[in-house]
Amino acid sequence: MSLLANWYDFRDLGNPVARLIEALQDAGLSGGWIYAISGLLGAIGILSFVGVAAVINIWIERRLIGRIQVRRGPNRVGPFGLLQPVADAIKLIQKEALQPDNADGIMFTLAPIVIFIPAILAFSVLPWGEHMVLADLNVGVLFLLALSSTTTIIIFMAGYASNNKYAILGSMRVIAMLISYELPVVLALLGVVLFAGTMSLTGIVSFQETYWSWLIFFQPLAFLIFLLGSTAELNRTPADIAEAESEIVAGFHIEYSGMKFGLFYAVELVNTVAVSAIIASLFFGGWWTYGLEEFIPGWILFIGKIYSIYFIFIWFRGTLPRFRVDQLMAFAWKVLLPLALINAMMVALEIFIWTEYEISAGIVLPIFAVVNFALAGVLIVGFGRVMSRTMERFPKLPRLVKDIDVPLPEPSTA
Amino acid sequence: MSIVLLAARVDLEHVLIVGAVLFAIGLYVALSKRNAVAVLMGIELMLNAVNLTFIAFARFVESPRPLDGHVFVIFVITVAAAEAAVALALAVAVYRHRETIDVGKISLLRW
Amino acid sequence: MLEEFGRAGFLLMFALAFPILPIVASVVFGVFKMRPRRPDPIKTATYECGVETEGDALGQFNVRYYVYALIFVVFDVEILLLYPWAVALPTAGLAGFVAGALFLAILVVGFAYDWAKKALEWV
Amino acid sequence: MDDLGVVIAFWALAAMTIGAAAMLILVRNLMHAILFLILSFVGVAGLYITLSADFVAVAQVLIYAGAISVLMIFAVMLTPLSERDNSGNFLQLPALVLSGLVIAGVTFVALETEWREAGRGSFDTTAAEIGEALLSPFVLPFEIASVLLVAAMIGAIVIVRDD
Repeated sequence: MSLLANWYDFRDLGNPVARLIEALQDAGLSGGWIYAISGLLGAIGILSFVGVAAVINIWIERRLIGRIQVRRGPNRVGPFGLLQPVADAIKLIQKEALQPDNADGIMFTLAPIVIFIPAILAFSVLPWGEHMVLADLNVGVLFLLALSSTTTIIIFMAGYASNNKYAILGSMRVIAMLISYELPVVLALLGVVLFAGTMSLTGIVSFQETYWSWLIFFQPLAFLIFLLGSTAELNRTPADIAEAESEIVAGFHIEYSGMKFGLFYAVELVNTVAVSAIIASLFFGGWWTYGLEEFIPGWILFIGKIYSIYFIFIWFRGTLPRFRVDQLMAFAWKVLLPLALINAMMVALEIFIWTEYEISAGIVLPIFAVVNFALAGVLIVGFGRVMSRTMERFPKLPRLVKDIDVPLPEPSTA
Repeated sequence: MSIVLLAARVDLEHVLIVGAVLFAIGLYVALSKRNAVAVLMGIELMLNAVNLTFIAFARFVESPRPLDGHVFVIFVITVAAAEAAVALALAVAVYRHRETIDVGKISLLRW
Repeated sequence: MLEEFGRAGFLLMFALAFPILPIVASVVFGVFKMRPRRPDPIKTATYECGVETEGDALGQFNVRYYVYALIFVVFDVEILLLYPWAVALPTAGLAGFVAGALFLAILVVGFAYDWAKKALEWV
Repeated sequence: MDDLGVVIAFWALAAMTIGAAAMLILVRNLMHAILFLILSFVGVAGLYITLSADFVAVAQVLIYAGAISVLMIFAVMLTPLSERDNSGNFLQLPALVLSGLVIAGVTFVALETEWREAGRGSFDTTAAEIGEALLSPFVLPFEIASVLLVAAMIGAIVIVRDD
């Protein structure tokens, strides 16, 4: 695909930036300044998207959850309640910011600030268009995984600094859950990296473009594992045992109020968008959509894909009840991790066959797609059967105390 | 002024000195702390300093296979992870039996 | 490669400014008395659903958390070692594939051991 | 390396790393010490990036800051509050002397040796080369690493579990 290189070609915003840089070079600006300006432009672009998304998503999420639960959602402030996020922000800013007496002051303030770093930095490697990527790292996929692994520590910081039993319990739970779900996620992405043969996100998108197919058709199992695993990593409702209002009140952010609480609320939305964007570019071709990007700018398609996946996350949140801790752990270790292991082995075998015998992609890729879909179906159904057999069942009839062989205390004669 | 000029670039010597300072801090922590977890933290710092010098040599020194230094660092990280897992498990187990993780008071094998 | 990381570094600085801005706004509101700030001992006490706090929150935790972390660290390192293999596989040939498959097999053995020894149960 | 931006980044990261590591000695609370250690790990990862080792830098963050520090946090949380101090023992002065000797010795050797500097630029990509190195000359250590990790895991589980 050759995009027009004219500056007014907004199908790829990388082109106007490149024009601007060329113009600056002609004006005789030194290389360092040009580099700084290009970096600044990219950073500002990403941050404005993140800011707008964080504000809009509050509205989208509350409205959609309302619809799912057959109510209206916020509809008083502005048309369709569109100004609700603004009202929320103003309210949060001017609320009294309490800090418990025995909290760890510096850590307590630092945690909601630092937690934004991994969330925002994840956007730096995402390709928005062919030339529209801030940092095309060769280790892009691992970079994202490394960022998500640091979130664990920051959430623990918040819980520990609050010095509250619910908070510390929530943050211990969140660490246990995040590390459990990190393994399937890392292994699922190993399958993607094996298939594409590169860790760079730009490389993975151009792999999908070269072979004219989204990676979800070759890696359905990896997609499912990544989707479910990242739902848990995001701490959202089917897996929100870290906050669990009905069990541990609000978990790690129980003591946070005012704008600091608002930051925790916002970072969840930013993280969700980041994960949706990662899924969109790894499994759904990023900006590439079977030639449609010639007519509609690729980055608009990308944003469309991001919000389609974001809708799935909202759907999960609106319909699924919260799991118990042990169920959630068992699901990660006994279902997702074995499936991810089998998937990685299978992909390695396929890639080995493909490269070793030098079969043309046109023959081998459809076969891989069929095989992987069949494997995914068989594994999911089979694992469901096996696991449901070994899972402990609840007693069918309610057991009474007299049914259990516990010696009841003798009534005292005295 | 000359010191500023000396620091205005990064050469092998500079990285080695940074690594040495990091190693010395790790050594101090590992030797002088009472808590077993703190001792382990010092050891991890020392391993990091060594890794830093590996990377520096891989970057600056002439070699037919410069990236072997990186491979070595990967192995050091692997061994460090295994070591941390076992050492912290030992600390937990020792706490269970002796009710302390002060390395000065753990004297099972003294006499 | 350094250029790419440098631009990510630009974003890092902005990412710090992003959350600090609302915090600063909140503080400024406080300075101009547009935001209440009247802490009292009841407000700033640790919140435990209305019951008075007993003991310290940061007490001892169960060992099951540690067992999970242990297995996680080992697997994380092993999977990390598989990533360079994944990138190099197309040029590695049969020997490379067998090496990686053996590595994965050893990982599976460890995993099977954990499962059989019930180290994966949340008890 | 003469690029000004890289040099500034290197020295800033070096200051951050060493400062955070030095705080490890000073802070009283063990949990704060772990957080400073994590900051130090991240700083080392940044130093790796300035030395153009991208894969190792990411591995450093993923393993040290993301995994080993979790292990340390859990190990601390498993012990009661009275055991969570970061005080020193009677070896402080000898340790200080020894550390000073290490710095002096390494600095002397680093400055006096004639290094065979290659004068090459930064590496372009490292992950694929590391993979190839792991698969041809280092294939035996690669497999042994796997066995070592599994052995460490089994041993640690046996140690840590009561039954």
